[in-house]
Amino acid sequence: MTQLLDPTLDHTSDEIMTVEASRALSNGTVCFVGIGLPSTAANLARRLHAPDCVLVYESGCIGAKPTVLPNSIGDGVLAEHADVLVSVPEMFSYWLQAGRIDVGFLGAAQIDRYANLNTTVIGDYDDPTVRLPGAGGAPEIAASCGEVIITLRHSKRTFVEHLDFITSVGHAEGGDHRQRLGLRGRGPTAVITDLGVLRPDPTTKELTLVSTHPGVDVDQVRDATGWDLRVADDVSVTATPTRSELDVLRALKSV
Amino acid sequence: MTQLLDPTLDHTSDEIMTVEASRALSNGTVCFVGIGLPSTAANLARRLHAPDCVLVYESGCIGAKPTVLPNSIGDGVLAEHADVLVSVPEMFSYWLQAGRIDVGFLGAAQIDRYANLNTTVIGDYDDPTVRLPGAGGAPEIAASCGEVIITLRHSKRTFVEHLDFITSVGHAEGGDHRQRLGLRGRGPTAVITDLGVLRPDPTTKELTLVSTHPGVDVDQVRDATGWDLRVADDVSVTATPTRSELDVLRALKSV
Amino acid sequence: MVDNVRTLEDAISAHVRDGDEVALEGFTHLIPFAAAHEIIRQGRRDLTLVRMTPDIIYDQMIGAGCAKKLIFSWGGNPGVGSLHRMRDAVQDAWPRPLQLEEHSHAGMATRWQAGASGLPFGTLRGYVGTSLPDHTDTIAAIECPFTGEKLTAVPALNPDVGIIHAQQADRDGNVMLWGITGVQKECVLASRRSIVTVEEIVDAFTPHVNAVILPAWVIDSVVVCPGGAHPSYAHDYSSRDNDFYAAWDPIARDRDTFNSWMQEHVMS
Amino acid sequence: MVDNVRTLEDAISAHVRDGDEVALEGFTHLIPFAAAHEIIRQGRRDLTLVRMTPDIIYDQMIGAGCAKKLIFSWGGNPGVGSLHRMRDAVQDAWPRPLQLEEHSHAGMATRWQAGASGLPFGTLRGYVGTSLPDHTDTIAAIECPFTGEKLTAVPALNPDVGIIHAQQADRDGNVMLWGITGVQKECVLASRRSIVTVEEIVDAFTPHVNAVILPAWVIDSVVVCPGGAHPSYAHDYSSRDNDFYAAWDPIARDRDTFNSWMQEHVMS
Repeated sequence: MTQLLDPTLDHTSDEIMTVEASRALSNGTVCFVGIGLPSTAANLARRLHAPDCVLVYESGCIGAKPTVLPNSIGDGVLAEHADVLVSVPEMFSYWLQAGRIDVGFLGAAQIDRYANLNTTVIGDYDDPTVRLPGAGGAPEIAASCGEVIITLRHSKRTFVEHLDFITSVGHAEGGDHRQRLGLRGRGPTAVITDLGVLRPDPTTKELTLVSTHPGVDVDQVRDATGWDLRVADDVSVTATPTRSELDVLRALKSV
Repeated sequence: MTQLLDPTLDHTSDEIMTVEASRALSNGTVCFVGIGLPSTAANLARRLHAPDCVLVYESGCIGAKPTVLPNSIGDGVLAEHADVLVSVPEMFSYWLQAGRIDVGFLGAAQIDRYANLNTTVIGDYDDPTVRLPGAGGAPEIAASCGEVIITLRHSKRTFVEHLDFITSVGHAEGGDHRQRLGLRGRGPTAVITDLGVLRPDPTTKELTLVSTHPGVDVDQVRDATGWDLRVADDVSVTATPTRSELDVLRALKSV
Repeated sequence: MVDNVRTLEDAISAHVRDGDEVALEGFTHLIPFAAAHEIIRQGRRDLTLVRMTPDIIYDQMIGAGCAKKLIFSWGGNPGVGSLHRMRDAVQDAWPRPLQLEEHSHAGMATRWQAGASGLPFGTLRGYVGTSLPDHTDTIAAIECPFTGEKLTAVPALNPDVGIIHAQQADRDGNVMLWGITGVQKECVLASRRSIVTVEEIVDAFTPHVNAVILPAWVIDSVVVCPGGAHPSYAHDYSSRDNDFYAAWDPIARDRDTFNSWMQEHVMS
Repeated sequence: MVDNVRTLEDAISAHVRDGDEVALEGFTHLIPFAAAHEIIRQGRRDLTLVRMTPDIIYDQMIGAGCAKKLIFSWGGNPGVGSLHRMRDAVQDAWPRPLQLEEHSHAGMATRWQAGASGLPFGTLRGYVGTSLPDHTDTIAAIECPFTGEKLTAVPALNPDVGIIHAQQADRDGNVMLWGITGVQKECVLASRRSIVTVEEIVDAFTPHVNAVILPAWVIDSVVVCPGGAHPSYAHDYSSRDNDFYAAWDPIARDRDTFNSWMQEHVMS
């Protein structure tokens, strides 16, 4: 699935997506981490610019310091080195719902222009084309974290005009709709894909392409988006992963 | 306060009250214990006929096995030998409210004919004659335990026609009123005083004198009761404390 | 030995009946696989299965035809992908149709807490703006009587049987688990009957970080069952068998390979 | 040493202001007496004091004139009798009138849980048939949206400052307490600002039965304060000074003996 964007570049599209996600975490941030790319990005950040980043896994591990990348959100290595272990009900009530988490990472099977997410079902709910895993922690991560960063691969299949199911609310129908629904966190602040970075417009909250990864042009991103994509006036180019970012990432993944 | 009821008897009125309360606990019973007489009675039972009685203290100690009588519901000796320690919110939600406690012991400053209790205030709430400690765990112990045993000293000051404040519901206004209020436990099944034992009438739930302690006659009990006391047709005499009951009780109290 | 210790076969046959609502809990850690396999071997049918993360354990039970309904919040193979048997049941009704009652983790955790607390419902900030309330009956609006805020209520979970795996029981039948403890305390306390499989019986417990102790009198049966959580793990006893989780994907993808695997590894 | 470690004087002066809602929690065990004495010395006024069991600690603060209101569920001297300074304030407005907001333990515990959970209210089976709802505004009826059952709602507690005493902090400013842990976790998590006094700083925590660990980033100030819970106790560090509890009764019974005791033992 992962690919070289440009044979002259030293990184894959998945690598720049992971590196860019890790850059979104500043030091000291309390971060709710799911398995896969979010966990890789958070652990990368902790080894680079954010050593005091607090990793929280929904299994109840607060301040986890995994020595290797975990295979599940409940691997022993997460419990072993955590500052605090709590039960799952406590995690969702005292920690997530109470608004103690700064940043939540989410992926999705589908996303719409207001960064609402579907991880439940493709097709009709009662007669699905593809039954996906479902909500898990995502709806309340999306609702309660200070902000949400979304990572997923860019394609017309994932970036859709209309979600088959709203599993997690991003900016709802745009504007101040999220706030009117009573959701307390600020919602998605960035969508990081294998092609570039999108951010919600400050007013309309519609996702806007703000940077493309090296070797990607804007039309490529438009073509991979299932709606008429808004593009910023001044689209920048994502900073190329540094040598040390790539080295640490590859060392992490190799274990 | 404690007195010899009859110089020919070998026990005080407080001792027979404690012994009679301890007899109400059968082996294996899970018992919610307050400080003072209830704690003494429960620990006496555990040393005599009910070695597997599970003592629960509201501070979070489940299966406490104090080696000496505690001075408070949170003494270290209760935590030291408990089977399980839980937080106070967990104690009240997962253990008491969930209906896991068989027997609750309560005392009171005032009691009425339906075994409702006042531990809050004597006189007007906003301009009290005597401000008492208040509710503590009592209202929900009274509501949620399988049954409730009440111990207090008998006098017109405590056994009153009308409570100044209902802190804990016994049988409410009698009959099936308790049930209609939605309270789940059976409510008070015995009131053990320094003069005798009262039990609610099966139908009306009005407290009825069923036994007097040795050396006490029925008129004495009537005189110490602030309403026209119902008396069973066949009032028995409480069994005199045995030698071993008294020896163990006195050993407990002497430490 | 105390009264509540018995064999796995006895415990399952005494407590799990056709048509029961059954929860086998354990959040990634301490998943009671051995107990699930015994339920499959005893051929229980029409079960309503409750679990936050159905995982391979329910993929096996669903594929074996034990379940008529699933109450859950995330049905995947953690770190690997989909649960193919669950997907086959939902998409193609094989081996039988599977009703879904679908929640979020926060909602399920709240339901467990309410169940353990003897309350009919629990309250959370959740579900607002999502499609879940359109498809799940057990989600309702509730208003704070003090602030007027609109929140969400979910009903208590109180299954007929709750089953968990733990590290240790003592000789009195008390149980201790530690590490990631998930919703196991709530599962035992909320269920009408409960079974705990354990790695071993010990003379006395020693303190562990985040230990949960359940007294013998809230547990109906304790079963000694070392390795009973495999391919999940028991902290300080075993590690998660990540290779098995990966290997399950091709096994479960196909009805025939699933059937022969079950025949060989569970039924015989 | 981490940022959040400071002196008691600094911590109280930084976080506790006149008119604040302040909770000093600890259920019999780990009662933060030293912090209360510092608040008294700093002359804080018009506080709303929150605590399940006011105990001698609030008897002293009330007698010293710090409090305008008390939110509580049981106001006695445990194992001894009444709190005479609290009684004098309620019955005779000395040294000033004291408003009461009175609950049961179950209600207060539910309020703490709601506060820690970021919910505006919590639900319990409680208060029904009692006189408490006639005198306490913060008790309301609520109906289960699924069963129609009538239950009771109480609002969250979210004080301006929560103060607790614990056995240990580590060098990163994380805190551990064990033994009877009461509502201390909830008190810290529900409060806008928090102070923890500790017996000592250690290099690393060792496991204890029922240990509660609070990470440094939820605590505003950690203060090293050995013996800071006396006459209450710190499990594995000290024993409850039952003699002091008994001795307090005659001291507190009289305004003058109270004043001279406070002058001698707290103010100087």
